[in-house]
Amino acid sequence: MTRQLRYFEALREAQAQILASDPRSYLIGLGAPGPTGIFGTTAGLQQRFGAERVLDMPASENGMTGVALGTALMGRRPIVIHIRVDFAVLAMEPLVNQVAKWHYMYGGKMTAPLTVRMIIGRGWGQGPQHSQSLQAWFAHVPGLKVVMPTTAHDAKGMLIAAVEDDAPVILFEHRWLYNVSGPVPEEMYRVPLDQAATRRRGRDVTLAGTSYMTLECLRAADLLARIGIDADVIDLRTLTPIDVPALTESVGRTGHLVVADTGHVQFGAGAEVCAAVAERAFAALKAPPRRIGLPHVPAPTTPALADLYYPRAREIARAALDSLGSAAALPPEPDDPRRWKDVPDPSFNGPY
Amino acid sequence: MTRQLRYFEALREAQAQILASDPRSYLIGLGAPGPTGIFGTTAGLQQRFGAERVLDMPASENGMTGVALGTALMGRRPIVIHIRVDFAVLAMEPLVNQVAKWHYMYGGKMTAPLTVRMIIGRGWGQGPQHSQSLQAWFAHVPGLKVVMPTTAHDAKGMLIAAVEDDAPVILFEHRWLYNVSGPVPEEMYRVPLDQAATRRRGRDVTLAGTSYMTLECLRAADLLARIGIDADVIDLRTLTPIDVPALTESVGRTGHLVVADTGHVQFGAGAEVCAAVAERAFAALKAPPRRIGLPHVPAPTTPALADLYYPRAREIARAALDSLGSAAALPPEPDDPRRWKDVPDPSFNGPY
Amino acid sequence: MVEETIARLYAEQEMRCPTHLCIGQEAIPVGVSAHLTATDLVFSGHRSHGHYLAKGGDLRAMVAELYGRETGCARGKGGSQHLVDLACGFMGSAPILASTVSVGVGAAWGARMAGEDRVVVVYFGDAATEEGAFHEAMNFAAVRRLPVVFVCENNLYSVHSPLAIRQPPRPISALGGAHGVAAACGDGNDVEAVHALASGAVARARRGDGPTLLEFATYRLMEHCGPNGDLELGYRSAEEIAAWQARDPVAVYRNRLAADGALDAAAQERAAAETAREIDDAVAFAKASPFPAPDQLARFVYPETGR
Amino acid sequence: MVEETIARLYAEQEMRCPTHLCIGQEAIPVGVSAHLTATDLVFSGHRSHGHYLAKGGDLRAMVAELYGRETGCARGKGGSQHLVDLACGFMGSAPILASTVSVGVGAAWGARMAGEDRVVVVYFGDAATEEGAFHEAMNFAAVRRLPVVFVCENNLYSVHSPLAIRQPPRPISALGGAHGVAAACGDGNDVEAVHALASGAVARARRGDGPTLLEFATYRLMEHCGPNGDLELGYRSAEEIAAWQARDPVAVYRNRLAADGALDAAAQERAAAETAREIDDAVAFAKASPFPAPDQLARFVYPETGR
Ligand SMILES: Cc1ncc(C[n+]2csc(CCOP(=O)(O)OP(=O)(O)O)c2C)c(N)n1
Ligand SMILES: Cc1ncc(C[n+]2csc(CCOP(=O)(O)OP(=O)(O)O)c2C)c(N)n1
Ligand SMILES: [Mg+2]
Ligand SMILES: [Mg+2]
Repeated sequence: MTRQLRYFEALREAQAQILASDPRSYLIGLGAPGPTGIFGTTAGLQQRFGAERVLDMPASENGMTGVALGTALMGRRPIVIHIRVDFAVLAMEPLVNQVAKWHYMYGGKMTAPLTVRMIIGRGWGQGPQHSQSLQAWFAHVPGLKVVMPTTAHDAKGMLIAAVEDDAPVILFEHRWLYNVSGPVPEEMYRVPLDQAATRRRGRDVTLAGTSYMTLECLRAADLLARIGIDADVIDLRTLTPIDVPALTESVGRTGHLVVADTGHVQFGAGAEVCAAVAERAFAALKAPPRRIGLPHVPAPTTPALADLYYPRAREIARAALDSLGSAAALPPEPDDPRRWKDVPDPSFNGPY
Repeated sequence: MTRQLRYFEALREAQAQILASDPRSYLIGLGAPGPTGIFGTTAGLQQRFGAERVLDMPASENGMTGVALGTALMGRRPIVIHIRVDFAVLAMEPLVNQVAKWHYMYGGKMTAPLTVRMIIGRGWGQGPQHSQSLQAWFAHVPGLKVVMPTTAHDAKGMLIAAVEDDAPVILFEHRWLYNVSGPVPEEMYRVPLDQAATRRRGRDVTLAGTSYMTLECLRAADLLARIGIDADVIDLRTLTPIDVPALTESVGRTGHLVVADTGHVQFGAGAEVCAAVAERAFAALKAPPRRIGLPHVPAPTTPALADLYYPRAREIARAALDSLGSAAALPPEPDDPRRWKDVPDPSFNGPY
Repeated sequence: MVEETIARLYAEQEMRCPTHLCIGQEAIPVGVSAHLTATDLVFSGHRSHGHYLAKGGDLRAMVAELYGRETGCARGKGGSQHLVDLACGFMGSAPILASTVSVGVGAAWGARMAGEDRVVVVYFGDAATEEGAFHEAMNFAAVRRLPVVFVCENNLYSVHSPLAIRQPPRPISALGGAHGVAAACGDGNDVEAVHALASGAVARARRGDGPTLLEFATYRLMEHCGPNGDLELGYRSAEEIAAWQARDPVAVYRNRLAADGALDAAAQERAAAETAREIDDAVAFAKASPFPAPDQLARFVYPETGR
Repeated sequence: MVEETIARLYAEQEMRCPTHLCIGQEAIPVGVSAHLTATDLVFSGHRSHGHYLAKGGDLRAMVAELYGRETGCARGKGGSQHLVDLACGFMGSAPILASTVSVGVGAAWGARMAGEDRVVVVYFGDAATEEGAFHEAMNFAAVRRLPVVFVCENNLYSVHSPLAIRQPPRPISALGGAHGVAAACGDGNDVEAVHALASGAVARARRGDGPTLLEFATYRLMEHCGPNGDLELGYRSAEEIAAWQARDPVAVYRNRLAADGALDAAAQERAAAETAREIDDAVAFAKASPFPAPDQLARFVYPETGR
């Protein structure tokens, strides 16, 4: 199993296999059949599966979510794609009031097996309306499942599991993961929608990340390793539920927790992680759990501010040092010739 | 200052005084000028201030939010009213992408001084689409201020402060507070939008509530007092910011925290409270902070399940006992002749 | 009669959920449903009792749902605003305005994807057409020429708010043309007029010629939500109510049938007695049914198959 | 010429934000703005450079904004998709489709509340009319007969998606009638045709006779977002692009003026040279301007007055 795919290729392969194996499935999103194929994730699929399986749609995020729900009630397995989370905000009503509750509010008579892919934008001046990361909203809503695959492997396996799941599943994909590669089996496989993954074993501090921030956690772990601190890195992968046992197991060993999320800190996913760990592993915690994420500020467009806006490995490592009460200095930043950090670090391309 | 008003009357008086004193202000919402006047809160105001100051609107929550924003840009001070939070879900796009960010994303050139009143439904089979309590969503969004007055006094004072504030403010009003009375000064006054209020002084455990759940905290404190436990009760009142100093001061004295929120526990406001307190008052905590709120379940309609769905004073008191490691038994439930608890407890009518 | 009974029994406070009666508007679902088969599908909003019953929805399950019982059509979890009866093709009602319109459009599309011949009817009120979601659904139905009949029950009010302050002076049916959807207006209190218009629309859908928007003029005789009248609120005049009362669709049609000799007094009485029996039975069934057990609270949040 | 310069300089990677050029669509804002006064207001979407400049927006501030500088019209926080210039009445652009339509309607209403005489123009593309929010805004503008001109630049595509798969076969202007809004279609590549239609619509608004929806047929000559062409993507044919290129509104009008003798070669050259100077100046200004200081990151989240 040494084949490497990039994240967007893994998503494309997952969708191709779903479309090929399950005639009930179809794929819909603005530009899905178009020449650029939603950042490559749907490229070529319409040619292969036809215009009734891979579809464009009007710019009607609300209505088309209801439409997808209607088809799901009739036995289809739609994958609805939003090229930015920010656009899906128009679909909150059908997603939250209808899709999430349909199974419950009609007493279990129907299911609403939608999969909704939402892409978190970042970089190159995406700015306030093209880079929101609102997973905490969706995870607050009973009936939805929320997952955030980090690796190409999980992108494929979780997307397949999502489509096969009878519950509606929201899959958050961070744009900066799209070119990151990793080993991806060719066959169809599933990654469970309720389990975290340990990406690095360590004994001094637990770094838990969502999505892209897991990569920053790994890099933070490298930084820490260079000054003799051994971090456990947990890729949360799912928010509903959060894999609290995995967290408490780790914190039980390390006693220290830093959570790094792609969204705003305030009322964000990290709050739930900290609260859950505090509830269930209070005795194990030797210091307050710490959160890394976006400040309570809309995303600025200019790279001069965006670079300050997004926390990176150093901030995570620093929080770990704080938690450990360590006065050690982090090793110096490796030389980065780029003036701005508004495109992914080229050294982050995997494999992961 | 002994005049007592009910919560809905206090809101009405606030709006009357705003309309009378600030010619820029106006009030808009489905049925606002109608004969029932949004549960009485707008009754008679159109007669007094005219059809251009107190307005009905089409059932267009999204569009009318944008419209209100447009008027605010031109110097008006709109109060937009949603008779259920659930309906405001249709307005997430303009509220979150536009209203919240307008000041920031145009570099401070304009302000968006909207006040949005949202009513949290409860009881009498409101069910899955008429009783959501989504304050955690809004508090996650930089640019919005989120407040949740509990008392009639604060309802008036915070609504006035909200309209006078140049930021957009979301005011959550719990339907079960509407008939609760309390002392309300006649003059126009402001209650700050960033401060909690201590409702009861105690030394053993901190009970922090949002909105209606503050009343349940007070009742829990009564229950606890009867078995010799002395609770501090904090009415959080505001979410952006949470008044962390008030919480840490209290927890510094008690060492124990129970947070009771009107919304879902998972990824809810209580998570932020717990995380913030764990971050800033870790050393003071003698036990894990505990959260009380709605389970991760949509609201069921039948009273047989709704009664189990909503936690009450006993659940809060029990969490306090757990935190204290106390094996004490709570005093028995006072006799409640009502078969169902899907209408407010008549003994909860104040004054508060 | 069903709703009259509900109105009468509501005061017992055993139906503990918001309940929107359609008394005065009965002709519309009756005239529409006459053209539908059991495999055709119906979606509705908050005022759905008539739509449910006219499609053949189970009366016992509906009444039990209002009573919050485990035997209710949604096991008590939905109440009056969330009726469902899959056996007869009543796919669901939901109170968020216009929310089920797009779901109905999707169901029509999903049926087509599955190669099934089904017509979908979606009912909604005049206010629902003010929601953008309504327009998005119409547009897509037109693009795909889906077999959907959009039925707008224009009863002139949204709760207590008259049409004129909410919409410009043009018929709601004009929205059809804008979206490339066939459209027509008719008298919603004349069941034969409804029947005639619906006939064309359903046939059109069945032929594959695409969606139709039907606007029916009608009137709600009771209060917006609850079992009583609401003259005392003053938002509509006694004359207006009386004029529409005089055009009560059930009475009008009963009289017409009687005048035509199609319904004699005896037959009428028999029918009324039979209906009364069914209603009594449904109420008795509901009252005798158990409430959901506590372990049902968290059931069906997620499908049991999928987690 | 401004956008040609942007296109040329974009490759330097100093304008680091998504940038949607309107080359090929310039006639519309020019023809519309000719009727607007400085106190009239304009709102726009993602493709807003032309709307901003035609209304009199400050070129230096716009270019500096694209360069992410503190001197940008939104202090660098907005970028190309969030232009603003209050001095000339350009109230803002935002990329969420249709999002500024209702804001523009509200501004018209707010101005009326304040007793101010202002006409509001809102620009958007064909895809924006698929958003429900667009319909909600139109409906309210009609109910209140607000002085708004809705200008739809129908360039046949939404990114790479052609109109026919997104909307039924009817003109977008038909949506006006449905909402009780006056409406007309015209050639968006002929500045005089635009001028003529806009004249009526702006006058109507100014007279207090309510809103108008204008649909202009036009074409985007560059890629959807970015500085290049996109023939290689294959979603539109070389012939189609060439046919519209031949109708490039700037060239067409320049030639017409030359043929009419209204613009001789010398005048043309002078104007071009003047414009080039202004552009060079703006770019130089932008490049020389400082980036926002770190303390600006958290500034303006909340108004400094209000917290
Ligand atoms: C999105 C949304 N906004 C507001 C409401 C509150 N509401 C419930 S019923 C109703 C009136 C609806 O009027 P109409 O669509 O004409 O139906 P009718 O009640 O007249 O049958 C309103 C405004 C709602 N249910 N959903
Ligand atoms: C709500 C929303 N959905 C999707 C997008 C992504 N998007 C950006 S521009 C665009 C195309 C818009 O087409 P149109 O309105 O015709 O304007 P044009 O680009 O052709 O000028 C799309 C789909 C968006 N910005 N907002
Ligand atoms: Mg109505
Ligand atoms: Mg276009």
